[in-house]
Amino acid sequence: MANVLLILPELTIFLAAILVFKCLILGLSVLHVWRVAFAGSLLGLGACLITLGMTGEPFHPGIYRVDLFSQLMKTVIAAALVLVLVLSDSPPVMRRDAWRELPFFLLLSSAGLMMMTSATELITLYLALELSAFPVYALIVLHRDRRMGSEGATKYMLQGMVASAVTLYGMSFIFGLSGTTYLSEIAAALPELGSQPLFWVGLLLLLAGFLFKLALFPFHFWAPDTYFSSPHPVATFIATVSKVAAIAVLCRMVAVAGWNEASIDGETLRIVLIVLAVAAMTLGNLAALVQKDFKRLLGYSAIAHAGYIVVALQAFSSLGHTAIVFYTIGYLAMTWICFMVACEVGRNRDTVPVSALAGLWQRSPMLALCLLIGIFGLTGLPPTVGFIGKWFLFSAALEDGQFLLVLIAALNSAVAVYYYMRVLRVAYLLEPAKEDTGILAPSPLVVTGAMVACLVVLWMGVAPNYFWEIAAEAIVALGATY
Amino acid sequence: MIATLVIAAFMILAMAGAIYAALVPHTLHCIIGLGLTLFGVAGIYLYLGSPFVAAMQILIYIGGISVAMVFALMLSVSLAKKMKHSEIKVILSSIAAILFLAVMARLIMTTEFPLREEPAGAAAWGVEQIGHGFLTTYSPLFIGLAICLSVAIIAAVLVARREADKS
Amino acid sequence: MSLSAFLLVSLVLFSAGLVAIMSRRNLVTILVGIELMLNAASINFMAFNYYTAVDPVVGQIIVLVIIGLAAAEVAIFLSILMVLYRARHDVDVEEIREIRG
Amino acid sequence: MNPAILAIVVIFTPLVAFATAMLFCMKAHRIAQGLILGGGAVSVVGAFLLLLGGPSETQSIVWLSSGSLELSFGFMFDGLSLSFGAVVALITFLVQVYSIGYMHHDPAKTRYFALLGLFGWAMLGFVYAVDLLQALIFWELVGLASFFLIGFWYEKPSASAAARKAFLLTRIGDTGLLIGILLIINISGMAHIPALLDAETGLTTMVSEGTLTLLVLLIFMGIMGKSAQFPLHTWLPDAMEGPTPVSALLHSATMVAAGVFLFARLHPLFMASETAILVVLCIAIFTALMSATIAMVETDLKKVLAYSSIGQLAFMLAALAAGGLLAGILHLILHAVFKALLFLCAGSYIHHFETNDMREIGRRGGRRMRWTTAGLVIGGASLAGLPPLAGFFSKEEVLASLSHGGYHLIWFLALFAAFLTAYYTFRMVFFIILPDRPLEADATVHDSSPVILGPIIFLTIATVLGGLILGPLAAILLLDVPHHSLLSMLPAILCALAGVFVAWWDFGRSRATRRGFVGAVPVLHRLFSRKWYVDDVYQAVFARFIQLMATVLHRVEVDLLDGGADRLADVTRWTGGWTARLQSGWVQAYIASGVVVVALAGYFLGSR
Repeated sequence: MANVLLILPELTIFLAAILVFKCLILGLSVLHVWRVAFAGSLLGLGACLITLGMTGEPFHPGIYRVDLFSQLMKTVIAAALVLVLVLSDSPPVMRRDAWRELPFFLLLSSAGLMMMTSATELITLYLALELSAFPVYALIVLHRDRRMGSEGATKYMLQGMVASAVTLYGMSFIFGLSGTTYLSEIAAALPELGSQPLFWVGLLLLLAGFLFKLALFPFHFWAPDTYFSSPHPVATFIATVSKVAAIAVLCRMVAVAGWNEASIDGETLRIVLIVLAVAAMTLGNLAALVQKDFKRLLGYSAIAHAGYIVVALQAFSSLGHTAIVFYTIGYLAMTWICFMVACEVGRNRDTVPVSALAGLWQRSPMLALCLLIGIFGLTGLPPTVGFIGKWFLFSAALEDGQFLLVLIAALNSAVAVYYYMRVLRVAYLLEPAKEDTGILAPSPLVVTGAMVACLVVLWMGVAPNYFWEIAAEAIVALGATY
Repeated sequence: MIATLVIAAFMILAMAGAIYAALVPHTLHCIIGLGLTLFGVAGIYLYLGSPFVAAMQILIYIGGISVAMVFALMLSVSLAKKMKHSEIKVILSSIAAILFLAVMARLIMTTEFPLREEPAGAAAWGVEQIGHGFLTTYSPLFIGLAICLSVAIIAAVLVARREADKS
Repeated sequence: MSLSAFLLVSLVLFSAGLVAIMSRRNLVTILVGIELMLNAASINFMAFNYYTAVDPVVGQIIVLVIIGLAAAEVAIFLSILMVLYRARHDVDVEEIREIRG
Repeated sequence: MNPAILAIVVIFTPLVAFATAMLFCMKAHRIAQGLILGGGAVSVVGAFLLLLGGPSETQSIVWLSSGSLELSFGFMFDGLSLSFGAVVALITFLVQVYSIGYMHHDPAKTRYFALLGLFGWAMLGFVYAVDLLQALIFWELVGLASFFLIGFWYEKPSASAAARKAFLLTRIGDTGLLIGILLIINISGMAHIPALLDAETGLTTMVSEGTLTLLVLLIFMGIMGKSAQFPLHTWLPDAMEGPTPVSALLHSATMVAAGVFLFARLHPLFMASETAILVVLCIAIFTALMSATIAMVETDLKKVLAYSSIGQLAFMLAALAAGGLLAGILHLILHAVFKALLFLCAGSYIHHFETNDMREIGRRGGRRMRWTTAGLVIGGASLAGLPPLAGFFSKEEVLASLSHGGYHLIWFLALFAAFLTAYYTFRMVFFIILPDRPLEADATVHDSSPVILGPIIFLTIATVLGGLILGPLAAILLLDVPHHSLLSMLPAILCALAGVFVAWWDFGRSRATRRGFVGAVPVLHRLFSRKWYVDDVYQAVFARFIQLMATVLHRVEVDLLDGGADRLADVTRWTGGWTARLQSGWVQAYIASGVVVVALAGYFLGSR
C-alpha cells in the first residue's frame, strides 16, 4: 500500500490518461474530454503535493527512487501540465480531429517525464525518455498546416531518435564498465571507473539525449524549428514541462558523476560542458537577434538559457544544483507566460510573428502586463526571479573560480537585452495591424493561470528565501541517495 | 574452432550488411542490407548465450520492423524512388563517422574491461530467468514498455488516418 | 572471440548507421540508419552482459526493451512519414527545408 | 520614529504612488499627478526627518541565507546616505512640480508621472541599501526607469534608439559590476556593506592587493557605465532625447549620480588599491578634458549641459580617487543642485521657444525670461566655479584634494579642465544673454508659469547658499573640514575667471551688446583688464590650438566612438544573421555537426 502511495502522482496521471482514452472511445465531445483531463491533472498535482514529503523505493531497490528532489520536480511538472492544459482546450491551430486527443497525449508524456525524475536505473531512464517523447512527436504532426507540421515533426523526431540512440550507446559502455545499470552502484564504483577515459566518454554520450531535451549546443538545432512549427500548446509543453524533466535528470546524473568528495577528475567532462555552454549561450543569443517569429525567438532564447543552466551545472556542487532547481521553477513560469501570450495572440494563426504582438497594450492590457513580467524575467531584470536566479547560477560557477565563464555568460545576458526589449517595444509602442485590432479576451482560467505564474515570478524575485530553502532541501535529499 | 569461424561469419555478415545498407543507392536494397545485418546480429546473440533474444530479434525486427518498412515503401511509390546519390555528401559524412569510429575504437582497444572470472554458459540464463526478471526486479520496465507500445500504436493510427474534417 | 571484437563490430554498425543518417536522402533509409545504431547498442549490451555483467539477465532484458522501443519508434516515424508524404508527395530530406533561419 | 520605518516610508511611498497611478488612474491625469506629487512630498519630508535625526545604526534583516552565503535587506543611516537621500528626494520632488507645467499638454502625462515615481523609488532604494546585492537590484531598476523615461516619446525613432543605447551601454558596464559583486560575495561570503568596509575584518583584510584591484576595477566598470565615463559615456548626450525635466533628474541626483555614489560608498575599498586609484584618476581626468573640449563646439543647449555633467562627474570621481571623500560628496550634492537648476532653466527656454539651439534662443529674446535667465546665469556661474556660489566651494575642495593627494599633474590638468568648463559655460550664457543681433521688439516672450519658476527659484537660492552646507556635511560624515589658505584657492578662482573672461572675449565682446555685458558685470572686467598679455597669448596660440583639439575630439567622438557603438550593434546583428543561417533547415547537417562535436569531445575526454 505504501508503495502505491509512493507512485501516486504517476499513477494518477496514468489513470487520468486511461480515463481520457475511455472518453475518446466513447466519443465524448472535446470539452468533456478536456474537462476530464484537466481534473486529472489537478488531481495529479494534488497527489504530488501529498507525496512531497515521502521517501522510498516503490519497486525493486535501486530502480526507482522517490525523494524530495524527485517529488519536487514532479510537482513542478504537474503544475506546468495544469498550466499547459489551461491553454489547450480547443486550439484552432491543430487539426480539428486531433483536438480531443491532445490532452491524452499530454498526460501520457507528462507521466513519462515524471518517471524520468525518479528513475535511478539507466534503462528505466531510457524508457521514460522515450515514453515522454513519443506522444510529443505525434502531437507536432497534428498541426493544422500539415506541410509545416509534418516537416517539424519529421526533423524533431529524426534528431530525437539519433540522440536517444547515442544515449543508449553511451549507456552500454557505462553498463559494461561497471557491470550494472543502477546509478547507486555506479556511484559506488566511481573511484575505479573515474580513471577510465571510456567511462567519461560513455557518460558524455549518455548525457547527449538529455542535453538534447535541454537544447544545449550541439544538440540545439531542433529548438527554434520545433517551437516554430508545433501547435502553440504543444510548443508550450515542450518548452516548459519537458525542460524540467531534462534538468532533473541532468542534476541526478551529474550528482552521480562528480559530486561526492571521493571522486576523481571530472575535470575533463567539465571542460567539455563549459565549451558547450559557452557555444550555446553565444549561438542562441546571437541568432535570436535577427528573429522575426516570436516562438522562434523563444526557441533561441531557450538555447541560451540551456547554456546558463549548464554554467551552474558544470560546477558539480550543491550550490550549483540548488541554483538550477531554483532557476528551473522560475524559468518555467517565465517561459509559460511568454508562450501563453503567444497562444492567445496566435489563436487563429499558424505562426506568431513578433509583429503580431503589435498593439498588445491596447488589445489586452492584461496580456501586455504578463508579457512584460515574463520578458523581464527572461532578460534577468529585477525584481523578477530572472535576476536573482541568474545571480545564483553565476555565483555557483564563480564559487568554483570560473571567472571567465561567468564573464561570458554575463556579457551574453547583456546582449540578450536587445532582442527581449524589441519584443516589448512592439507590444507596447506599435499600433496593431489592421487585420487584428480586436480586443483579446483570455478565458478566466487563462487569466487565473497567468496571475499565478506572474505571482511566482515576482514572489521568487522579491523573497526567494522560501523557494531557495525547498530547493536546497531537495538537493540535500538528492545527495543522500549516493 | 568451428564456433569461432561461425561467429566470425556472422560478424562479417552484420558489418557487411550495415555498410551495404549505408551506401547502396536503392531504398529497397538498403532495407535488404538492414535485414542481413539483423540476421547477423541475431547470430551474435546466439553466440552470446541467448537464443531467446535471438529469436525475438528475428521475429520482431526482421519479421516486424523490416516488413513494416517495406510496406511503407509499397504504400507510397515515391518512398521507394531512387534518390540522387551525392558523392561529396557520402565522403563528408564518412569522414565524420570515421572520426567518431577512430576515437571510439582507440578507447575500446585501450580500456581494460572488468571481465568476469569465466563467461557463463548459455544454460545458466534461459527464458525463465528473463520472465522472472521482467515480472519482479524490472517490473517498471515491463509496464513502461507496454505503455510505450500502446502509445505508439494509438499515435500511429491517429497520425496516419486520413483527415475526417474538411474545414 | 574477445569482448573487444564484439565492441568493434558494434562500432562499425554504429558508424555505418551514422553515415546512412548523414548522407542518405530518402527518409526510410535514414530510419534504417537509426535501426543500425540501436542494434549496435544492443550488441554492446549483450556482449557486456556475457563478459562483465554481475547479473547476466540484465543485458537480455535490456535488449528486449530496446527491440520493443525500436518497434514503437518505427511505427510512429512511419506514420509521420505518411503525413509528410501526403502533404508533399516527397520524402527527400533535402527537399524539406522550409523551416529555417 | 524608528529610522527603519521612516526609511521604508521614504523609499516605498513613490512605489505605491507609481503602482496606484499605473493601475487605477490611467485616465485620471490630475489624480495621478496628485498621487505622485504627494508621494514625492512624503519622501522629502521623511528624508529630511531622517537627516535631522542624524546618523544611526544600520538596520537589516536576513533576506536569504544558504550555507556560507548570507544576504541581507536593510538600510544604512550614515552621513552619506542620509545627506544624499535628502537631496535625491528633494530634487525628484522639485522636478515633479516642474513637470506639472512642462508636461501640461502631453497626452501621456499619467505614464510620465508614474515613471517619475518609479525612478524616485529605485534611486532612494539604492541610496539607503545596506547590501551589495540589494544595491545592485535597485541599481538595475534605476537603469530600467531611465530607459523608459529617455524613450518616453517613443514615437520619435531617435528617442527609442537613445533609450536602447543608454540601457545597453550601462548594461555592459553592469556586467563588470555584477561579476565584481559576485566575486566579493564568493570571497567573503557576505555582501553587507558596513561589514565589507570594516578596516579590521572587512574585505581589505581578506584578499591580496592584486585581487582587490581586480574587484574594484570590475565595480568601476559599472560606475563608468552609469556615470558616463570614457569610453562608456556616449549614451549620455543621446539621452537628451527624453523630456527635459527627465534630463534634469537624470543628470543631477539620480542615474549618473548613482555611479559616483557607489564609489563613495565603497571608498575604503578603492583606497586600498594604488593601481585602481591611478586608473580611476586617469580615466576621470581624460573624460573631464574630453567632455569639456567637446562642449566647446556644441550649440545644442542640452548637449552642452550633458557634456558638462560628464566632466563634473569626472571631477567627483577624481576627487574621490585622490582620497577627498568630503570633496567628492560635496561636489556630488552641490552639482546635483545647480545642474538640476541649469536643466530646469534650459527646459524653461525650450518649452517656450521649442528649440534646443542656444544661439536661436538668444536671438529670439531668451533673456527676456528674466527669472529663468537669472537662474541660468547663477547656475552657470556655479558650474564655472565662481565664488561665492555652490560650485565654487565644491570645485575648490575637489582641486584641493587632488593637490593634497600629491597628484600634481592631475591637479594641473583638472585646473585646465576647470578653466575650460568656465569657458564653455559662459559661452553658453553669452549666447543666450548677448545674442549676435539686436532683439526684435517681440512682445510674446514672457516668463514661464509659476509651477515652472517655483523650482527654478528654489534651486537658484539653494545654489547661492549651497556653500554653507560644507560644515554640516563634514560633521555628519564625521570628517574634518579642511582649511585652505586664500593662496591655495587662488589658482581655481583664477582659472574660472580666466575661462569666463575668454568666453566673454570670444562671444560677448565684439558685438553691439558689448557694453551691456561689461556694464552688467564690471567686476570681471576690472579683474581681468590687468592681464592683457595672457589674453594675447591665448588668442594667438592657445585658442587656436584648443579649437583644433576640440574639433578633432569632436570628430573622434561623433565618428569613432558614437558610430562605434552603433557599428558594434550592426556587427552583432550581422553575426546574429550569420549564426541564424547555420540553422539551414537541413537536418542532416544538424546531426553531422552534433556527431563531429561529440567525436572531438570524445577525443578530448579520451586523451586525458
